[in-house]
Amino acid sequence: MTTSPVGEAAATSTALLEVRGLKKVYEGRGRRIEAVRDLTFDVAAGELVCIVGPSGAGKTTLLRCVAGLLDATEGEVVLEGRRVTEPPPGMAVVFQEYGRSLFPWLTVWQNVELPLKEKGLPKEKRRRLVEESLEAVGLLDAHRAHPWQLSGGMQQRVAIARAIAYEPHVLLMDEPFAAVDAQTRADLEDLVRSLWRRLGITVLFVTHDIDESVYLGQRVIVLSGPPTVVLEQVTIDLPDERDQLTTRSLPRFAELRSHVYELIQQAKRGHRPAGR
Amino acid sequence: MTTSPVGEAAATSTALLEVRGLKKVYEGRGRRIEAVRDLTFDVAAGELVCIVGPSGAGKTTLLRCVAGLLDATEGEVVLEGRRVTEPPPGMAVVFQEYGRSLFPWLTVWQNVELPLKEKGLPKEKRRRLVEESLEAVGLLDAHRAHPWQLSGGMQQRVAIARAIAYEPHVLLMDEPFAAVDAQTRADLEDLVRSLWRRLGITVLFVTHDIDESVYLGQRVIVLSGPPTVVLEQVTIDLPDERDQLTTRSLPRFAELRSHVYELIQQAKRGHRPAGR
Amino acid sequence: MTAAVTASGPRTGRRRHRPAPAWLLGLIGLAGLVAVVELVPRAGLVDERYLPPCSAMLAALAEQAGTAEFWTALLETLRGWAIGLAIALVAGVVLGIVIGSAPLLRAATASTIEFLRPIPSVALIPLAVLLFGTDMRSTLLLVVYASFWQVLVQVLYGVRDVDPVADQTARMYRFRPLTRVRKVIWPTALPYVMTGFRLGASVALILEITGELIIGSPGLGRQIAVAQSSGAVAPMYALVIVVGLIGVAVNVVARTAERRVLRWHPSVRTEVA
Amino acid sequence: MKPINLAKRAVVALALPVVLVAIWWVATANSTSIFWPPLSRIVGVFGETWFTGRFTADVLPSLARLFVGYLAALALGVAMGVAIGSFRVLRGLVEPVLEFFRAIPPPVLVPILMLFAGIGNEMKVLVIVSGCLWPVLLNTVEGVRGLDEVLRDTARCYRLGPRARLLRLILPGASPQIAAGARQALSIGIILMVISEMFAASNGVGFTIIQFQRSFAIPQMWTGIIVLGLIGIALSVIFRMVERRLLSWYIGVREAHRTEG
Amino acid sequence: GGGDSSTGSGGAQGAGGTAKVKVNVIPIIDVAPIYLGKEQGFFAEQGLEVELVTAQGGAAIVPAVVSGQVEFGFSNLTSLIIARSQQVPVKVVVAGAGSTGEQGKDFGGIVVKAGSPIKSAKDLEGKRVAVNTLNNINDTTVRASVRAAGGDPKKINFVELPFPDMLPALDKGTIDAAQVVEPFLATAVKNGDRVIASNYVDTAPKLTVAAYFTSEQLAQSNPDLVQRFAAAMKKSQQYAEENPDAVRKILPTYTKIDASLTESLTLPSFPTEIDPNSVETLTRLAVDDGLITTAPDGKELLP
Ligand SMILES: Nc1ncnc2c1ncn2[C@@H]1O[C@H](COP(=O)(O)OP(=O)(O)OP(=O)(O)O)[C@@H](O)[C@H]1O
Ligand SMILES: Nc1ncnc2c1ncn2[C@@H]1O[C@H](COP(=O)(O)OP(=O)(O)OP(=O)(O)O)[C@@H](O)[C@H]1O
Ligand SMILES: [Mg+2]
Ligand SMILES: [Mg+2]
Repeated sequence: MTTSPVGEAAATSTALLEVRGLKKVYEGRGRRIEAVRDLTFDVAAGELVCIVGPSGAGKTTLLRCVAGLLDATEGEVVLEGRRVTEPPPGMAVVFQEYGRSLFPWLTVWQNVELPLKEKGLPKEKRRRLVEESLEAVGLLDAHRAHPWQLSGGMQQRVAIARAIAYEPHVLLMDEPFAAVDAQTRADLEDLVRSLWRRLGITVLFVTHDIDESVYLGQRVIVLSGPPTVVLEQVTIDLPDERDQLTTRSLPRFAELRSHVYELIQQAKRGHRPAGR
Repeated sequence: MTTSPVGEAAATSTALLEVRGLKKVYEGRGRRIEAVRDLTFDVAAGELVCIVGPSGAGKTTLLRCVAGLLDATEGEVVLEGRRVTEPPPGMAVVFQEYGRSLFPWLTVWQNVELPLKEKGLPKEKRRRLVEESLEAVGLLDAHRAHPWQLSGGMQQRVAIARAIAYEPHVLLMDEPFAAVDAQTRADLEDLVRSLWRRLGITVLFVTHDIDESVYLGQRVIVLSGPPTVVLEQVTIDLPDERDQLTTRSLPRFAELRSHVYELIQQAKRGHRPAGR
Repeated sequence: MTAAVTASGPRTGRRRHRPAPAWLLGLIGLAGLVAVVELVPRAGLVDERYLPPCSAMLAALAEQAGTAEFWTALLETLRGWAIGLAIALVAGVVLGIVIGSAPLLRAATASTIEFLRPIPSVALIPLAVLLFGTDMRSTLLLVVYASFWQVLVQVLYGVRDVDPVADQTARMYRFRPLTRVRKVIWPTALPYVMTGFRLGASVALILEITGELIIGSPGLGRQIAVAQSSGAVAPMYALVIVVGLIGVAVNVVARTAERRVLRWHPSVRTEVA
Repeated sequence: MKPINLAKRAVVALALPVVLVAIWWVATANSTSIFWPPLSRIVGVFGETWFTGRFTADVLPSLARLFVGYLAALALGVAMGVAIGSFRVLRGLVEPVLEFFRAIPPPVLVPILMLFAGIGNEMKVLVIVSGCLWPVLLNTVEGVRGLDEVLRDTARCYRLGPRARLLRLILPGASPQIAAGARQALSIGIILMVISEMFAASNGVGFTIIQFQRSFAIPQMWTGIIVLGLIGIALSVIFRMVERRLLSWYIGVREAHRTEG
Repeated sequence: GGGDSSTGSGGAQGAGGTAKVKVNVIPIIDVAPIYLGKEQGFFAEQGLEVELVTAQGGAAIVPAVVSGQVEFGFSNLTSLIIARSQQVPVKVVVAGAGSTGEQGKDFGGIVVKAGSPIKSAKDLEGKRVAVNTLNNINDTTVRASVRAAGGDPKKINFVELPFPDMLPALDKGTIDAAQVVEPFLATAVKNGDRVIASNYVDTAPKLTVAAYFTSEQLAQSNPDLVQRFAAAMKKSQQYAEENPDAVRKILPTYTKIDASLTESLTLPSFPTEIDPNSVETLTRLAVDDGLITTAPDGKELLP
């Protein structure tokens, strides 16, 4: 087949991020859910990896563990050689609950600017970054509005603008384009790719859109249904120079796309790698 | 072309829902946003209409006006011959902010059951409806959990289950599948279509997924960018019997799809119907 | 999962006539109270000698308002109240945020706080007098002691209310502790703090008056004590009316401030919109 | 794991009180001021003061009045708060009047209450209600006003009737803030229990404390204050247990996303 | 120049200028002399500049005096006896107010409603009687009245109520009788209530009810000051006793007693000396009624 599963033992020394035997069990008030059973994979520095999997597979859980916001039940997350126990510096996250992650008491501009202030950037630079990122997501006009005055998609774009203005080394995005229209989505996809190429950042991108995962990623990690393990890692061997029209019409794109789709269907039907 | 714009004056007497010259201006503290300028269209009883439009076009605003949750600045919404001023009986809404529309103090089961209790259904019938609808969205196992113990996609499915268990005459859905994976999405699309056909309900369906809008709808209303008017109403002349594989591979499907995509791109570029 | 997209506007357009402004409604309410207090004694439901009709109270008030003594007393009361409340507010907010955001600290202080809270200020009067005599500091001590708890508990509950996703966002972007307090915790707790302010303000006023009344530090309370022990019923109630009106005024200020600082909060934005 | 955890929690909970008591003990050990008796003396008279009949004769009647007054205030405060918080016109009308009464000190208010309610237990319960009411009321009003709009819209859409709206939407939605008010009211209730017993009382903790104060039985007065504090702790423990049950969803939401451990 | 009543600047008195003293008083008729004395310059004569601070009762006054926050305080004798028996270091300086000694014409008494079946103190048995402070001078003296009338004081149900609230309660029938003092006594009479006994008179002839006191510490460390205060106070008492009209005139300056009442008030007597007999009687009553367990040493309490 066209895929090349990356072995679990392939912990090369160039890995920026290593996820080792990650397991997460939610326990509380009579309900015990093994959300993630055993996840092991690496992400190299400067890689763009997409994660897909059925709803409720534990993608958000995984991202939270990587971000150091949630303690794993077992296993560990190692970033740049150090075990993650709290949010590491230089990392930005776009939460799935974009609406709740914006501060309603701040305007759009202030929401984007606040993390930059915390980084200690000078005023002029902050202004430029905020302006550029709001411009990039098409919200410069609305910069004086409060988040609750915006539509769902606009809120989500504010959260994206905040993350990219932050100029992180590692960018985690949890279904960041779920609430925007097709055209905006395409624009934002290109935005992420161009940012990634320009700044050489490492991106972990959770999405439900299979086309999107293939279009964006260098690799797509497909998760099984819960209790979750890695079903397969699909290397996307499309040319690095991608654009919406030509890339999506490549035969290889269609092949990869249907392969991933296949996997997701398997996952939903409860298929698991042997022995798990 | 393949579309047949429905005239504004086409207020046939069979129309279940009439939206007439709807205008909504949000005003507040130095920010005045004309979200919707002038929307006029009809929906016949038992019709399934999809609404697409750029992010921030006013789709949610429109839906809230139709649901009687928001007062229009001008124009009116008439449902079954009566002007809508408060939520009419027999209407169910799936909100874009699915997470916030679930009661965190109730379990999944209770969330779905509550509206049925209010409708005065007997216990046995309630049990059956709740069970069926949770089953349909694949969440029967999680019925004892609270919404905040669920993943984003699961929360969204609870909101959907609540709406379908309610057995409404009119169903409004605001990007109801934004947070679920591709396979689940396909399943839910089929669920909505089968419900619609079985119960003969009227559905107004907001989505960003163009394929979805074409696959689901009998008609797709494309909105312009703000200040919003109807850009075009596209009649979807696909056979009524649809399924994921065959329908999506029809050449007509591709035609309609690219036409709608074209319109969205126009809308995003700021194109408006002549004279608006 | 998103923040509000639309202000639900059950009242925006349906009622085409503008709703009556709050101040007008308030005045109508107060007029109703005046009417009741006027009529109840006149109708003989209570003896006029012990609860004089409102007009008599107001007449006595007008009489007192002509004296310099009244105005100095009023100023003394307001001064003691304002200072006490300010101290309690600052201390309550600072300690509330510190204790509230550190679970360990919270667990460690819980029993002590619960022990101290129900100790009535009246029981502390001898101690206050022992320390500061009869001047305003004694009363100040009581005022601060009583209103501090009100603010503290509100702040503790407010800090608990921080949205977990907002909190995670702050942690993610590695906000410094002070920024977290200023930009995340404080705005979340603000509605609680406003209520704490309103509760604390009236408790402070009550203790200021009670302290003056019992300890005899200068102010309206002392005037009330004098009126009470002189059996001067109408003048006593006149002073009570003044105290009540201070309470009303404080609330007007609090509500005005709230409309400014809580514009973004559902409680305000749905009403203003 | 579990016992260690328990022990740790016990240490955390007890450390501060132990330190404070120790400081009190040492600081007053050689005190000659009659108003600051040595803690040893206070502890010495504690038993004879409270466990020779006063517990049933004074503490229990006080607690009974507190209980009745507190629950009445809770019910009244929540009921009024829901009404006032839901209807803006009502709020505009009554808020200044309520603020007016809120500012009136109990020593002035009680005589007025006595005009209507006499001098018996009713009066004392009424005094407790008149104080406990406010934190519950204010917090309920704010809690109801601050309800999430999407939830409110959901309830309207599914046409929840008044009863379901109240029980399933408004009360649970406002409950975190109502809890704050109820917590406040608890200690205020104890304070007002004392104050009410300054008027026309013949038994009760407050009455006893005031008697001790007046007759310069200062160590005994201190034991009374300690009793009040202990009542406060006991009631707050009960309160927290009830709160944890009723607000388990809320605590769950807050803890759901926190790092464990 | 002793006549200089304004704040004596340097050297009016040999003792090194004016001494400032604070006196804690209760804003009632009983303390009229000290206001008069201040007005008349009696304190200035002694080189004292008095500042009068009103408080509501012993809860605030005794700690203030004992801690030295104020130099002198005003209190009823029973409170002082109780304090002394608990080793609170208070010391009486000079008499404050006393009973007129005339039955039915005292400044305090027991009143009942006009139509009440209670005719004498004996009838109070089994009835609810309001006093402003339980276990203090008023209930012990009411008991004395009952005893004098041949009744059993143990059978009385005392209810504690502030003076201003007694008449409304009496009216409403929540109490059967009330021990009131002026101005409430005059108000009661005006309302048509009946005085059935004068409890102070029943207790002892010319009972000294209240006194000015200081702390033992001050009495020892600055006897001269205490002496001067006592001297000025005695002169004030005398002046007040001799000029009841002056007393009535000064009342409105520090109380809010209704002008229509001032004429009908019964003024207390303003003795210059403490009647040792009164102290002894009150002490005995306090012991008998269980207010205190051991009688304090009269020498420690009295000057
Ligand atoms: N706070 C929590 N308490 C208990 N269970 C939880 C909690 N959060 C998540 N879970 C459970 O963990 C599982 C994985 O959830 P998660 O949010 O990681 O899924 P996901 O892959 O992000 O799904 P989606 O695509 O729908 O967002 C789900 O079964 C969910 O019920
Ligand atoms: N409560 C509000 N106050 C002020 N402006 C608002 C409010 N709600 C929406 N708007 C504005 O109205 C416009 C339309 O918003 P709406 O939510 O209807 O868009 P939408 O079509 O649903 O977008 P999306 O696809 O992103 O959800 C936006 O410009 C938004 O900023
Ligand atoms: Mg998720
Ligand atoms: Mg929307």
